[in-house]
Order: sequence, then C-alpha cells, then structure tokens
Amino acid sequence: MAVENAALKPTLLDLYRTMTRIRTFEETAHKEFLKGKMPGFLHLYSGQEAIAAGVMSVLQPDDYISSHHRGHGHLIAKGADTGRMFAELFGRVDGFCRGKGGSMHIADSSLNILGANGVVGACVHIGTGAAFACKHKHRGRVSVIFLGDAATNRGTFHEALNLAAIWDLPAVYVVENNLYGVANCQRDYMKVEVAGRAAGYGFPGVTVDGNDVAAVREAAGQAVARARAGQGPTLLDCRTWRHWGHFIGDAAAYRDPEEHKAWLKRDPLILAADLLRSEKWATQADLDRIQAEAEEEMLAALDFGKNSPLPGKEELYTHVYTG
Amino acid sequence: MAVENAALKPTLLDLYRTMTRIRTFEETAHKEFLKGKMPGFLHLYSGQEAIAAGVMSVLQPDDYISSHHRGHGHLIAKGADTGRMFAELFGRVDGFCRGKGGSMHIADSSLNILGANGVVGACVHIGTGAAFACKHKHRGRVSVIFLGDAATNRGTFHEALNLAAIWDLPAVYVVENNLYGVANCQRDYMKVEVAGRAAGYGFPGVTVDGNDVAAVREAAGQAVARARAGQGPTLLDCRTWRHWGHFIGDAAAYRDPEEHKAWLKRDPLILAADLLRSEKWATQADLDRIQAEAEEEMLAALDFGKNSPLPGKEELYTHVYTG
Amino acid sequence: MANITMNYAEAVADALKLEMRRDPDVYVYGEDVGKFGGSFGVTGYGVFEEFPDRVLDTPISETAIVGTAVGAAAAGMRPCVEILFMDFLPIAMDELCNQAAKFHYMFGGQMKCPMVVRTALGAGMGAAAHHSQSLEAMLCHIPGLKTVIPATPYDAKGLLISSIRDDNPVAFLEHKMLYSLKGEVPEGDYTVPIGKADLKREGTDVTLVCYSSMVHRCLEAADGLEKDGVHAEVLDLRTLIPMDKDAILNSLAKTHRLVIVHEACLTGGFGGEIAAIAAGEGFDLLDAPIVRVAGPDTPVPFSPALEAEFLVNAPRIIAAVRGLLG
Amino acid sequence: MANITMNYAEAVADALKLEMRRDPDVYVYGEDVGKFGGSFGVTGYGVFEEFPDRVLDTPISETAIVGTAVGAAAAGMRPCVEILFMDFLPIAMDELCNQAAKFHYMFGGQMKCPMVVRTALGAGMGAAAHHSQSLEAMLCHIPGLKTVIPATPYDAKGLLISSIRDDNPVAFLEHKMLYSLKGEVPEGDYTVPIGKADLKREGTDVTLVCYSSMVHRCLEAADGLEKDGVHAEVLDLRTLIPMDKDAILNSLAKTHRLVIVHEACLTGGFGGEIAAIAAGEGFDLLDAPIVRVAGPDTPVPFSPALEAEFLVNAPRIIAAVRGLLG
Ligand SMILES: Cc1ncc(C[n+]2csc(CCOP(=O)(O)OP(=O)(O)O)c2C)c(N)n1
Ligand SMILES: Cc1ncc(C[n+]2csc(CCOP(=O)(O)OP(=O)(O)O)c2C)c(N)n1
Ligand SMILES: [Mg+2]
Ligand SMILES: [Mg+2]
Repeated sequence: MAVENAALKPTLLDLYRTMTRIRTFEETAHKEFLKGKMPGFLHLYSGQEAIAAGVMSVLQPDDYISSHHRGHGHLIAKGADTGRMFAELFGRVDGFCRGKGGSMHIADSSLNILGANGVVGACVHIGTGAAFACKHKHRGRVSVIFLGDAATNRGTFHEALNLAAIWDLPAVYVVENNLYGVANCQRDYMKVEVAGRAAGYGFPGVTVDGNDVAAVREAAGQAVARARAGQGPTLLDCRTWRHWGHFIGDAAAYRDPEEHKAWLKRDPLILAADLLRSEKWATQADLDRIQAEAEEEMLAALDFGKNSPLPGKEELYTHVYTG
Repeated sequence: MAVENAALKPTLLDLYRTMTRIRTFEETAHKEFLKGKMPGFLHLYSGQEAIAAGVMSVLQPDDYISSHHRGHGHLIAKGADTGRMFAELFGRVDGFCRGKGGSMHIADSSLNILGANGVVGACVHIGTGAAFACKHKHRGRVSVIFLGDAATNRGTFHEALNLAAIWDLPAVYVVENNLYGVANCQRDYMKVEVAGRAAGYGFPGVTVDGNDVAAVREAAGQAVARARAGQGPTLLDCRTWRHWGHFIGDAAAYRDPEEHKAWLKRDPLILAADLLRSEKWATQADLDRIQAEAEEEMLAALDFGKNSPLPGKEELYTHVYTG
Repeated sequence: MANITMNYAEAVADALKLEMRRDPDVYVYGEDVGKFGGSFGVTGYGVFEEFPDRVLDTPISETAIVGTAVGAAAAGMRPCVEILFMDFLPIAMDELCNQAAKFHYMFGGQMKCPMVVRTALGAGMGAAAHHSQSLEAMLCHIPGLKTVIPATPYDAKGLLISSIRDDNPVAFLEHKMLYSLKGEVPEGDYTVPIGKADLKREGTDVTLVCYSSMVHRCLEAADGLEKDGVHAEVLDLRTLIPMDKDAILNSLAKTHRLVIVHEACLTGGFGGEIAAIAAGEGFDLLDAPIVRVAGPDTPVPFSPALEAEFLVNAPRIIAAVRGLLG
Repeated sequence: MANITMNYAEAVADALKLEMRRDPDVYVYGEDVGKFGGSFGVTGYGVFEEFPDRVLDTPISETAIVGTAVGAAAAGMRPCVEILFMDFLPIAMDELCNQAAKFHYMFGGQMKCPMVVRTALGAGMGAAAHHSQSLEAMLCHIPGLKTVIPATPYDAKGLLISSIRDDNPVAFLEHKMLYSLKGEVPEGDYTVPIGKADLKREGTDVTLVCYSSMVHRCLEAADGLEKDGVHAEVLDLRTLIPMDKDAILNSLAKTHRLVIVHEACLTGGFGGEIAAIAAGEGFDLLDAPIVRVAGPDTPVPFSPALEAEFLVNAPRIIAAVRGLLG
C-alpha cells in the first residue's frame, strides 16, 4: 500500500473507523439473520468496505450516491444512522423506509442517497439522472454510482454511460468488482476487464485496488475532481472480494477456497490496520478502541432497530402516491 | 478503390448488378410513394447498396441475416423476389408477409432472412439468437446482423455483443454507419467511433469504406470466415451515407449540403462503375444494359405488387397464433 | 382568458412552454425533440426555439431516457421526457414501472418522482405492428403511476400542465391521429384535474365509456344513434389512473346500460377494469350485459385494408349499442 | 404410469429433462441456471447434471436472454429460458411483447417462435417491491403470447411439457411460494392442455375463479365455507391466455355467483378480464355483483407485517363470499 500523502494520517484513521463500523454492522446483521430474526435477503458488504469508505471520504454531504442490493456500506459511509438502518432491516417503522423497503431498498434521502435497489443495473440510470440534476440544477455537486461487476453487462450500463459521456455529466461510476455475480466468475460473463469498458464511451476507466482504502480514496478523488470541474464521467474498476456468499445462505461453493484465503489476507481492514500501525499513526490500542466503539454502537443500534414497532397495517396503503 | 484480387472481375459485375437492382427498386418505390400510392413509412436504402451487396456476396444461401427499418437492400441482395417485395410495400396479399408487415417488417424466411424490424436495435438480439442456433444446431452457418449507427446506443447492442463474445457465436455485426440517426449526427450521440465499441466485448471492430463494395466484400469475407471457423464475432463499421432523408418526407435539412454533395460523388454505384470501366471489366454498354434490365425488372415487379389483391378481412385474424 | 384555435400538438407544446417558463426545473428530452422539432412536430411548435438549452436530443436509449428522468426527478428536477412511440415504452418498462412508480413507496415516502413520460399511441398511419399499439392497460396495473390520456386540445393542454405539476410520475398518452385535431384552447395557464372524467355528451339510454381517439368515434356514434332516437351519453375518462369511478356509476344510474370502447386489443385491455367496477359496485344499476367494443386480439397489421378493419369505428359502436338495446 | 411424490420445482425440472431428452433443440439458459442449479433450485434437480452443454449460464442481460431466444426459435430451436424474478420481465418486455409475440403475425405466418420464458412470481418471502410482483396481467394483453400459470406439481409438469412443444411463445409463470409444494406427479411423459381450466373443487353456491397460489387459498376458503354449509366451486384457470371462457360460464350457470381471486394488485389485474367476460356473455347467469379479491393497489412492502396484509388469504376470501351471499 503506497501512501504518498502524509495528510493521510488522520484521514486513514477515520477511514478505518468507517470500515470497522461497516464490518461490525454486517457481522451483527449476519448473526441476527442466522438466528432467523430478519426477514428477506441480506447481501453483506463485508470485504468491500474500502470502496464505500474511500469514495465517500472525497464527497461533500450534498453529493448524490446511488447504490445497489449490497448497499449497507454505502449508507454507513455516507453517514446514515445505524439504528434506523437496523430498524429497516427488521421491517420496523423507524427504518428509513418505515420498513417498506428492507435491505434491498435501504436509503437515507436526507443524505442524498438515492437508495439501494433490487434491480441490478437500475442504479446506473438513477445516478446518471442525478448527475443530470447536478449539471443543470445543483451546480458543483457530483453523483456517484455504485454498481457490481456483473451489472456492467446490463444494457442500462451502456445507455447510461453513453449519455453521461455525451452530456459531460458529473458522474463517477464505481464498479465494486468482487469478480462474481452470484455464482459466475467475471471471466464467464465478459471477455474484457471492467475498466476497459469505459473506452466504448470515450472517458477514462481506471483499475483500482479496491481493498486499499487509500488507493480508492486517491482514485475517487481524481474522478470526483474531474466531474466537479465539468470534465465528465470516470469509471473506476475497484477490485475486491466479498467475504461471504452472494447472500446469507449461499455457501459460495463455486469459489476456489485458495483464492478465497488469499483474498481474506488482503482484507481491507487488515491492510489499513497494518499501515496505521507500521506508520505508527495508531497503536493497537487505538484500533481496539475503534472496534469496541463500533461494537457498542451496533449493539445499541440493533437494540433500537429490533425494538422499533412494526408498521401499522394502514402503512400498507400510504406512500403509493405523494400528498 | 484498391483491388487486389483479379477474381473480383466477374464478382464485381454481379455486385454492380445487385446494387443497381437495389437502387432501381428504391427509386421506383420512391416515385410511387410520392404519388401517394404507398401507405406507411419508407426508409430508403439508396446510397448504402455496397454494404448489402458486398456482405451478401460472401454468404451461403442458408446463412441467416437480420435487418432493420431500412431493409429493402438486404432482401434484394439475399435474393428475394422484388415483385413480392412491392406487393408487401403496397400491403397486398402476395407480399412476403401477406401485407401484414409492410416495409418495416419485410422478410423472406425461405432465404433465412429474419426480417426487417420496426424496433431499432431489436435485430441485434434476433440475429445473435440465430447465431446461437448456428452454433448449436446449424453448424457451419453464420448469422449476419445489419444495424444502423444510432442503434449501437441501445442497451440491446451491449447485451447481445457481450453474449456473442462469451459464447463465441458465429455472428457478424454490420453497422451501416450513415452518420445519422434521424436528425442527429453520430458525434452528438457518441464520443467514440462505432468500430471502437467492439473493444468493450473483446472481439475485433473494423472500420470499412461502406461505399466501396469490394472493400465491404473483403472485410465481410474475413469476418464471416472467422465466424465460420468458430473464432467468434466481428463488428464492421461501414461508413456510408443515405441519399435521402430518414424516411420519405424528411428533407434532411439537418445535414450539411456540402457534405451531402461530397458523399454523392462517392455514390457506391459510381465508384463501382468507374472501376469496372477503368479496369475494362465492363463497357458503358454493359452497365447500361444492367441498368435497363433492372428498370425492366422493377417495372414488372411494381406491376405485380400493385395488382396483387388486398388481403381479405379475415386475414386480420389469422397468424396471431400458429396452427 | 381568450380562446385560440390550435391543434392537439400545439396544445401540448403550449403546456410545455408555459410550464418551462414557470418552473426552471422542467426539462424536456427525447429522441430528435431538439432542432428537428420532434417526430410528430410537438417541440417544433416553439418549444425548442424558446428553450434550446432545456430541450435536449438523446441517443436511441429508451431506458436511459426514462431511467435518468427517475434520478433527475428524485434529485429535485421535473423532467418531461418523450418516448416517440408507445410501442417502445416496453423497452423502458423497468424504469417506469419498477423505478419511477415505486420510488415514493419503497423508500417509505422519502423520495418522490415528479416526472412525465409523453408518448404517442394508436394506429391509423399504416405504421404496422411496432408503431401503432395502444398499451395503456400495461401501465394501469402499476400502483404509483398515473395514466393520463386526453382526447382534445383543451384537455391535452390542461392535463399536461397538471401532469407536470404533479409530484407523481405520469404517463401522458397522446394519440398520434389526434395531433392535427383542432380545438378551442384558452390562452395562458389553466389546468384540467387528473382523475376527473368529462361528460362529452349527455344521454339517457346508454353510457359509452371511452378515452383518447375513441371519444370522437363515440361522439360520431352518438350522433348516428340520435337519428334512431337513442340518446347515448359519452363519458371521456381522460385519466385512467386514477379512474373516475363515480362518474361511471353516476352515468349508469341514469342509463343502466354500459358500452366500453377502446382502440386497444380487447383481451386484457382497460375495458376489463371498467367492466369489473360496473359489474361489482354498479351491478344493481345494470339492466343489460356489459359490452366492450375494442380492437381485436391481433397485432396491428400494415395493410390499410386490414388496419381499417382493426380500428374501432362509429358503425361498430352503433351496431353494438343496437345489439344491446335489442 | 406410476405416480411419484415430488415438489413443484422438481416437477418443473422433470418436464425440462423429459423434453430435453426428446428434442435436441430444447436449450435452457438464464442467470445461474448452470452448475449453481438456479436461484430457486429448479435446474439443480438434475437438469444441468444431465445436460451440462445445453443448460447455459448467462450474464445479467435480461433483454439478451429473451431477445436471443426469439432469434434462436425463429432459426429452428426451442429455447426455454429463465428470468429469475417476474419483476425483471419488464426489462425484456420489448423482446417478449414486440418480438416473440408478434413474429408469427407481422411476418404473415412465415416465421414462428417456439420458446418458453419461465419466471417466478409472487410475494411471501419478504423480498419487497422488486422481487415479489405478480405481473401476469401485463402479458395477457399481448396477442400472440400464451400465458400459463400452474398451481400444482402435476399441472406444472404437464403444462411445461405442453408449453415447450407449443409453436408459440409461452410465458410460464411459477409461483415462488409453490416451489416446495409437494404433490403426486406421473412418471414420464404426459401433457396438460394449454387453455383448459381445471375444476379443483365442485360446488353449487359460488364460483371462485383463481390461479397460481390463490388456488390453494381458495381451496382453504372453500373448506372454511363448507362448515357454514356454503358449497364453493374452485375453478383453477391454469392458463390465462388462452382463457377457458366456457369453464367460467359453465360454472356460473351452476352457481350464479362469481368471486375472482388473484394475488396481483386489483386495478388493471387479470380479474378485470374475467369480470368483463362474466358481465358480458355471462350477464344473465349472474345473480349478484361480481366480487374481486385481490392484492391492494400498492407495491409489495418489505415488512412481514405489511406483506402479510398485502397477501390475499383464506379469511379474506371467506369474508368476501359471506358478504356476497348476504
Ligand atoms: C435485473 C436483475 N437481474 C437479476 C437479478 C438477480 N441478482 C441479484 S444480485 C445478482 C448478481 C449481481 O452481481 P454484481 O453486479 O457483480 O454485484 P455483487 O452481488 O457481486 O455485489 C443477481 C443476478 C437482479 N436483482 N436484477
Ligand atoms: C427503439 C426505437 N427507438 C426509436 C425508434 C425511431 N427511429 C426509427 S429509425 C431511427 C434512427 C435509426 O438510426 P440508425 O440506427 O443510425 O439507422 P438509419 O436510420 O440511419 O439507417 C429512430 C430513432 C425506433 N424505431 N425504435
Ligand atoms: Mg460482483
Ligand atoms: Mg444511421
């Protein structure tokens, strides 16, 4: 992990804290899910934390993000309240979506998060539309779109990136390239590298070590700066690995155990912790405290979420239309 | 126009004949349309003849083609009867589709033509599906997909080309790049050259002078050979120009008159005729005879088409389902 | 407010211009809507001319047109986008039905999608299977979406202004054979409320429930029936979702006979919904079977001979009413 | 032929295997249908194992899955493709409705599209707005397409065999909550005809017309009603297009009362079509208003508390019947 920037020191500790909070949130959710307490599907973000943390660290609060089915990390990194997140995962009324959305539709619009989404590839249009709004209404803001590697095979990807290119929209496409789309490896579903796809639209595609939070921050910083300067979109191909199966319940038997082990050694939290310690920017005690704080936060958050009331039946009928 | 191949001599005359027949068909249709005798919309192929003629000259009769809204040339080049074509354009019962399809859905399935299509970009999937059939059922056959430059912005293009790539399908994508999609120039709707888009899928994209029938034949021959050999798809970006507006009735005021004039000088028929004469492969009298024969054919074809009966009312209800 | 005679396309354009003047967040985009003026000429009535920076041409990317409108709307704009032919709306069905229509609900009221998708439906131009469909029924099954379908220049302008101001996604369906229809339209600002049917003609013997171009066919039929002494009431729904159920039931309370008319194919058409309301809540009002006069269950054929047979016309409506009255 | 007890997913797999053995042109493709065995496990019941070269994984490319099936079918194959969740079928709506459904017609009978699109519909898994819809009504408005929707393992197998052999495109709709439902299924080859409803229970007082998972809710309701001395007839349509109109009218001739039950949202649902037929051709058979028991006009909510309220259950059906019988 090459760190050019001494200014990274305080930032890296913050990023480590964000990543730890995401990881702890996911582990807490995982346990609850396995206890049978959570309805629906959970797609855990564990392993990909450096991407959410690194990208969000270069955004302003009013920048937009759009997310996908594996979206918990994005919310936490952008500052969403974890208690309300748990409430949403449990389908409770204090959830961001009053329990109507669940994990796959989690969103905090007060932070300009345009939502997780159950349709793979839908976020690409949504975030590109937000970039359109940034260009024409909210000058200076940018729109960051998170998507999976497999989502780049959808037609929406093609149409949105082309439109963003010709309109020079302030959009950054962050592909969280965990090499798999459910059970199929990237090489089974595309013959090129994800970064190479940007060439078809005429803007830069950059390959990034997605487990190196500093590298993500660096690449995202450049892409966001380009977008803010009106120079148009960038595609970031962030290589990473999900620690678990596609969703809880999938044992991920289709992956090579050796490859899995190798990736676990490159756990973004381990890499960041190593650097923090080796640069003496943090002691193990500092890191332990961050971990402990995160655990404490998530316990309280879980408690809040679990104990939030279920929505009343009348909630079924509200919010179909506005007003 | 560089001609390496002396064997081109007889072929070029054939290609010239095909192109002349297409041009004459379109001119005949144009006149009839302006007389108010033809219903619906007509998208004339005039100016693009070298593409249909060149590509089809390297196909076997049982190879598949899929076409689009500007599809008359493809039918003629693959050998469809022009009388039945006119009948279709007039909505008559002897038309290939019994008058139910018209210009935008013209097809002769006995020649493995999977039809013109009213939905831009639909042919890309249809032809890719035919390539799937070639791979798994009709070994040795190939599937050629004709599409416009603007159609490459549709999501279907992306999904189909990716699938063809990973499955190594015997598909050849022939983009008839007339630089416009209705009223917008290519540079307004994409920042790259069409040929460059193949890179996003991992197979070759080749730029071709689409008004040079020998060049088209050469490039198509290589692409088809690749496909037949099981080496996967190729994208041909054939630069050309439509002589008329998008459809009859569009004055094409959005195009630069100077550019238009320059392209008219590069009329594919003129280029081929020049070569035939300069190489002394044909005399002007030969060419005149070809023209006269084509005119005679089209007059008879028009006559047949016009005088074919309208379908009976009961035809409205047939062919919704098979059997 | 003075009235001006203008055609349906101009009325649509008039609404666009008024709303774009009033609200800087309204943007128009779609294929060839810019300098070319739109394939049906709508934005050519001065919309692009007045707002060259807010009327934008797009590539042939229907999913992007509708999908980015969702994002732009959620981020505070009010896009009014165009899909040339309604036949191509299925391409963007995910964006319209899974995203736009569900945004407000699935995020628990946090977000809204004030956007309009204008599109042209209907047969009659010899444009065949891919340029002639009436697919409104597909949209009417999607909660969260409103479906507006005006039959006159007056309604087109007033309803489009309402649609643009609405905080929900609206599918605004223009019949391509109506674009040249002229009518009296008030100058300047006025709205026609979404969700209110309009009694285009009063009658006592039978209710013809209809919308879009069929309103005119029903009015012709009502004229014809009048000669036989049959007084047909013509109820133009104007918006399908929300549907003005009360207007239907009130009319049935008068006439006790229902004929539903739409150009779309019979089976699975919106006529079924109207029939179900009448045969449910309105059952006791009915003195006779409900009749649907609709397009046949076929794709739209090219040949003018067949297309004419496909289209519902006044004689068919008259025949259906006569059959009903016995 | 001996019967075997198997679940609905196995029955689907059984049909796939039998047809793939019989006909080398049958190929299966979709997302993760290969080694992974399909997200609902269908191809995992030995289909991939037996035909590893004919059960193919695709990228996330719904338009390509359906669109290439059209081309492959037109070129002589018999693809049976899978779209994981019915909610994603709108992505491929152009390919299914404008291409597959219209190929035979718009080319004047020259081509045919023998293809099946299998997909999973319905709520009940806490999967929220994008993984729970019942969108069958959208398909039933498209002439040229057949829509098949089995409720039992027996019907699933027999109908899928018929669907694969059919020369027309068929949308084959499997309810995700039925996959684990067990039933008796004959070993080997048999067909259930497309277009024939099945009287799942005879009765005299009211007809419950239903399909898919609602068949089971109606049977439960019929059991409950029986205790009150009400004999409900349960008619499982099994295929929506073509619809077995005669079966509905025959039943109404017996019971004179109609309750239509579907899980899909009420408005614009297929219930409207059934109601229109009953209130049209069957008007004189009816002694009471037609009642629809259906999902509310809302997206499917995530929270189990709300999803339970969304879903039609036996008590709601019973209450509707009681209301009707007065
Ligand atoms: C349009 C669509 N098709 C299929 C699915 C089912 N599905 C959910 S996630 C997923 C794989 C996504 O892979 P990728 O984009 O790489 O994201 P990852 O899960 O690896 O984070 C699939 C196929 C879906 N939700 N939406
Ligand atoms: C999906 C779809 N969108 C829009 C249209 C309307 N339309 C017909 S042809 C055309 C332009 C096509 O341009 P291109 O693909 O370059 O082919 P060309 O007409 O130049 O031959 C458009 C926009 C359509 N038929 N289908
Ligand atoms: Mg992935
Ligand atoms: Mg073009």
